[in-house]
Amino acid sequence: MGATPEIANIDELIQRRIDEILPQKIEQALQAREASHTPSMTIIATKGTLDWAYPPFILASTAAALGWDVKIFFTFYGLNLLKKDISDLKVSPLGNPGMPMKMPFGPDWFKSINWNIPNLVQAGIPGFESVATLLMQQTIRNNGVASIAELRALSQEADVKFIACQMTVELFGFKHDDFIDGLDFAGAATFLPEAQKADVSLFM
Amino acid sequence: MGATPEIANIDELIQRRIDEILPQKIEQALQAREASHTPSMTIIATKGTLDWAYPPFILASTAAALGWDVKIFFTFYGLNLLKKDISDLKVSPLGNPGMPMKMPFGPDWFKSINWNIPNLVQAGIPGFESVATLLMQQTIRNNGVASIAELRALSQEADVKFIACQMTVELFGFKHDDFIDGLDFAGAATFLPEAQKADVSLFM
Amino acid sequence: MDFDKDLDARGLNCPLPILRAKKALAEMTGGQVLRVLSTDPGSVKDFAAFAKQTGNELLSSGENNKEFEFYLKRK
Amino acid sequence: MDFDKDLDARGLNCPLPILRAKKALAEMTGGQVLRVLSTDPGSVKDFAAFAKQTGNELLSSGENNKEFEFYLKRK
Repeated sequence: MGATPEIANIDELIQRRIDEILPQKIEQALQAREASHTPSMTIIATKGTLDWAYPPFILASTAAALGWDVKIFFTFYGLNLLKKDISDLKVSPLGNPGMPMKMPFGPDWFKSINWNIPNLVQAGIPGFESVATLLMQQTIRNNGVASIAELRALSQEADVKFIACQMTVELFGFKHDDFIDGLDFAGAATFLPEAQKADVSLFM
Repeated sequence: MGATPEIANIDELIQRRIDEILPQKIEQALQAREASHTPSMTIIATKGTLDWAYPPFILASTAAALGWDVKIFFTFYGLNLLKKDISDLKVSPLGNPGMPMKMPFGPDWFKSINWNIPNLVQAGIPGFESVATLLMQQTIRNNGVASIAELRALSQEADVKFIACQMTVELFGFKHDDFIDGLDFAGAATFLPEAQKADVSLFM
Repeated sequence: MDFDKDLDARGLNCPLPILRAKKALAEMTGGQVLRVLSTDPGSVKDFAAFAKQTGNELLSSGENNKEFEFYLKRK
Repeated sequence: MDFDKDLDARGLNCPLPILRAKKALAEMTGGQVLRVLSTDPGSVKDFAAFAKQTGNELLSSGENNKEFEFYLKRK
């Protein structure tokens, strides 16, 4: 039986080569997968004020510029960010849990006021929110910061996908016609599978 | 050509061996990857009040203690958490949608007050927020809970990386000198690739 | 149980016991044992997770009259 | 350095310089060079990250009197 030792030798050789080559091939395959992977992000945008409109649109447009696949699901107050006319978005220091006691924008005299002590003063100033909003808008312009309308348009241009929560549309009594074009109207069941695949998923 | 059947045999042998060895090698490679992987987290910190300052610093410092690689991107009101002097961070119960009707800290008489009904009562007490802030600070101390300044220092000591949003710095008219040392000033384009690689990414 | 370093984290709340333990371990050498005393009931689960993640073995974890005692062996 | 297209992003803040650069590059052909001028101090790190993620090579990144100058080669 001259064949047996020969085949055993060949088999041993095969095994040794496989052991040698495989780990490196597997590593290459994993790296190739990573390299060809398009990064993706899903965002749930829930807030409808001028200040909180920035995070979703800044992150979405920047990610799109980096070549990412981005989807934003607008729900609850976030739906306001999709209205045709968003010139009425306001900063609301009252009821803004993240906002410090002093206004972070506007001229020095405005920033130096300690608005919340007593809070009544702030709540009681007629048109306070209009002033705060105007000052934020001016500060934004003076500092070369994009407007929400601009960032929203840039996001759409860069193929960021906007999904409007149909349930909230009904809840708030909006009509589809109130919103900009290019929206998908869908629900959480549509959003979740997208979030599952995404590299980054954020609730804002 | 007597060699042909032999080559066919060898080919069959190779295939059989690969089928045998491959799944186990892939499993090993994946496990080795996982074992050598350093867990990582990125946080977007957007809020600037005493109560909301806790979540990012507690999670970041703890993750660092577990050996994780952690980066916090401070933007909008969150930038306030990076100021040299954070002794003026305040609790803002008014307009804090997450805060219960009764204060969760302070002495019993204080906790027993049903603050939010009507909300005006709360808003009208002069210095209410100062009292709430002082009591939260005292309660924190009495219960062995770290202060924000302490958690921030511990985070930095444990190599948590702080990135300050340069756009917000300009928008709010801050100077780099207003902030603690050891910060990177950058934007969303710098943050996103970090978030992509991170195991956990949170918006706070 | 013998130990090389003692950490009194009694009266401290999450995440301080873990942070202090990490710091204490960093100043020790491989194989040395750190004892941690804590009163934070959350620390029982937290030190188990800490040991698992960092590779510093949790030799023992016990409770006595609302005080918790942990022995960690430095990696 | 020679360049095929010029983008003046001075006075603009994050994320506008990156967004404009992406748009400008989209209108160019492979191998062409885009020069970007910016005054946003965050753009130094941001353009490095942009180049790394998009594969458009950052040929140079410089500062001169608070103005930043970037040369990007289209992929």
